[in-house]
Amino acid sequence: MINKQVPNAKKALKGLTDGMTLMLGGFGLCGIPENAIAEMVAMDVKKITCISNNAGVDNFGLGLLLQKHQIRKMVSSYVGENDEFERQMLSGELEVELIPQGTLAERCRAAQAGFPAIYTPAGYGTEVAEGKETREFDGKMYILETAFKADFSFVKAWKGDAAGNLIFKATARNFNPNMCGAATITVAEVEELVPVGSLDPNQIHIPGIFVQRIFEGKGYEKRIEKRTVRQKI
Amino acid sequence: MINKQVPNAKKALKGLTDGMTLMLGGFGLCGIPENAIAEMVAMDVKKITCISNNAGVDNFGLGLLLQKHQIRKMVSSYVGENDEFERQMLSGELEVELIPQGTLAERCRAAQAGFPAIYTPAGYGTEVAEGKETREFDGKMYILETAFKADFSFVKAWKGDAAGNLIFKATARNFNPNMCGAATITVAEVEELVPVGSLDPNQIHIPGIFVQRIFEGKGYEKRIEKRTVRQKI
Amino acid sequence: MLDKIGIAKRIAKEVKNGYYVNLGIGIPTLVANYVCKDIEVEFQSENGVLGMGPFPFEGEEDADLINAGKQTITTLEGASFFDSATSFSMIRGKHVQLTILGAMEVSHNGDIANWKIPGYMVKGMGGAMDLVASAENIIVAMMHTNKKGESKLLKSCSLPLTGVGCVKRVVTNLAVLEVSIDGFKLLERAPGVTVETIQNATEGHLIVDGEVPEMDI
Amino acid sequence: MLDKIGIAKRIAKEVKNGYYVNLGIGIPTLVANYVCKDIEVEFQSENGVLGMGPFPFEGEEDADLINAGKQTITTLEGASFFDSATSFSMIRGKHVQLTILGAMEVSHNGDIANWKIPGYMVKGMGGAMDLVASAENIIVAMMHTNKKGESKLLKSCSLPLTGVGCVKRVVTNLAVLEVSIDGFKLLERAPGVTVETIQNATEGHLIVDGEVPEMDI
Repeated sequence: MINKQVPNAKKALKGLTDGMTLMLGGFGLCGIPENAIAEMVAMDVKKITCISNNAGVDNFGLGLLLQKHQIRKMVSSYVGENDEFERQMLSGELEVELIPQGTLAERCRAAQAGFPAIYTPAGYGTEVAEGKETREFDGKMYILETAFKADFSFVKAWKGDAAGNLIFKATARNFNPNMCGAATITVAEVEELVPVGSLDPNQIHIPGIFVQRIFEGKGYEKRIEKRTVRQKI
Repeated sequence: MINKQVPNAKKALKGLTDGMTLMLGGFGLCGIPENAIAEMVAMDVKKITCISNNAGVDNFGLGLLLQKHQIRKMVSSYVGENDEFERQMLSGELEVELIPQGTLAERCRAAQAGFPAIYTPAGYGTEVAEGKETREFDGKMYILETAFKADFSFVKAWKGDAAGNLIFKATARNFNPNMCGAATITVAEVEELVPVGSLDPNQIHIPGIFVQRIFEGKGYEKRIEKRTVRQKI
Repeated sequence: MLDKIGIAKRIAKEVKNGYYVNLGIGIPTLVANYVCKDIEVEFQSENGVLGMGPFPFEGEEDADLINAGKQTITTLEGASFFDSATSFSMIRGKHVQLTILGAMEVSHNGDIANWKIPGYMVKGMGGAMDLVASAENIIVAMMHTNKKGESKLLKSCSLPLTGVGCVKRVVTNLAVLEVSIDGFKLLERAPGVTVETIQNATEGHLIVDGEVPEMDI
Repeated sequence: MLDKIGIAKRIAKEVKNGYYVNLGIGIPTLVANYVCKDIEVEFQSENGVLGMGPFPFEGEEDADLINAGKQTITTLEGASFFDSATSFSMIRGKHVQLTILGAMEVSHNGDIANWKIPGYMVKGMGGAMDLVASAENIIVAMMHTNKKGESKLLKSCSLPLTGVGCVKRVVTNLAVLEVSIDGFKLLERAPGVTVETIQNATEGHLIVDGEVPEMDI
């Protein structure tokens, strides 16, 4: 077994410097690497490019990095729910590249799996395709999209072990597995670090080979963005 | 819940006719759809093309179909351990297309995921690349390989439910998940069909959406191809 | 004339037995409430869940269990969770049979615009471009005209496109229309709405072929 | 001169702490037995397992648990199972740091041939083409000459290729050689083997730079 465990977020983010490109898991505020984000705020790392489906809300998630003007560019599929984001984007302070959600997921997976590029139909005939190569296969048009290149990938899992094996919970899984092994260094934070050997090898979502560093996170807030309920009848 | 359950192999193979292209899961004799193969022998379907990593052994697995001259063409990465196969191949009776194992897996996954083609480095500069488009990305050469097109996909899982959800066991997983949803009709046979709701939604390997028909198989032989043991000291 | 719930009810009738369905935000979300209880249907949400159920009871919300609209949800028996790449494999691979989504504009050749208004804050396309580029069967749910009273069913979309030639059917507060090579084919009128009213509210080419029945909701 | 176990023992020294390693069939399989016990290493088998352990005890074989050579195996703590596409994601994505495999021929520019002999039954390349096209670090384990006594380290491979310009290092019964732009660089001699013997057994360009030490196994 190859041990990937580090004691805390500070050690896990070692080597992270200004200007780097990062992947961050999560959908909305669900399954985001809260500890890594908090540590980035503490480090005050600047001019980072974030590949992340969303950009958090004003005072949580990636919004915390936006507040401190740490983000130079966002690559996302949807960036609503964030006033400060809007302000920085309209002022030109923040660069934003919007791409289809499935394209985002698959450009991560391509990086993980060693594919240089993929052909996807998403965005054909729209401004997303502008300047990109297009091609017909069996009468349907596709866009060539390249694999992402990132320095760090920050993911959040439910359970993990020192070997780097990960299990995600419910829809907090989302982009997290696709970003594992898709950057030079993948840092996984888990709610619970369990002893090696206690996870069923048959039920591991991400084998440890895709993870370089793992630590047990602290104080997860797991904020709910849109609390919707039904009434008991 | 959409019910995919059928009572037996016979019903599961309904619509299978001569000349079709089939995907079959398994690595060697591990994780092969034994019941579907037995039913194909009983049906005596002819001139089929099999996309399968291996071709079984003389008297088990796909070897049973070879004995009855039911296979017209094999698309595989490795076809050793089978004398009848060799005889039919050398006599020209059986057409064989050998492709790299990772290419085989990904051409299945491409079909499952709606990608028309992929770029892989495997086989570049070899006879596998002959007649195929090649392309450079970041100084490395890749071959364009197209998604498979198949009529039926036959997979074997450990547990499954009527919704088509599947869980595989150990290395009997192999190509089976990649072939689910990669053909027009995916037929899953399982060792144990469990009640809907008894599988943890977090631990399902293949969601039922990729499966059209499911049944509980009978009398699994699970033959071991190379029994290797160590001595107790 | 239908209200939003009426549109949702009419679209619910398009949901057939055995369908996996992806519902967009807004009117499409309401459709789930009106699908016939006698048929087998599963709802997929592109953030990674199949077999979505209703909203949770108060106190039973789980921050780790949301839909693509970021709302807390529940799951039904037979549900499964998966990653984003697998989710879009379901969509791109045409395993999801029906996609229902809203639109700002639809053109009579099936183009759709629903993600960007120049001059306004652009929030992004989310999964909409993948959905419209992939689905075999796309139904648009929207009001027939915008707040200024202008037609949203056009000869050609004026807004940046989400997808080209992909919409199959449009259900509005006034009508059910099919996208054909010749234009919008009027299939049904909303209760009490005349063909003339629909014609006046439709800028794109409208095909009226014989008697047009009133919707049965 | 080394026997097969000697070759395996020498290659085992190339396995470093923290490596994920894929072992081919034959001599490479033996390498696992000789890796230093003080370092952390995991073995990957391309049929879908990471963290392979030794063969099972008699009576404990599981038909559902095999390696890529189809042999029954066991797993160690921290192991995981996965599908074939994920397995080759590990290989193609360069997550497996070291690949050790056998060869019929290697050329001094790093080409390798190990899957096909014209005129003989061709069994297939299995995962070898993916492995050699992807791995950053490929070590070939083989005898220096074939059964006829002809060199297997050539100027140019005569057999159909498995991969081009990919082999980094070759360990034979006679020597350890590095593939460089100028040819096979002789790094070490097997115990008791002279440079002259190696030179005579090597058809490809051999670079001998100063004193060549004897292997320390």
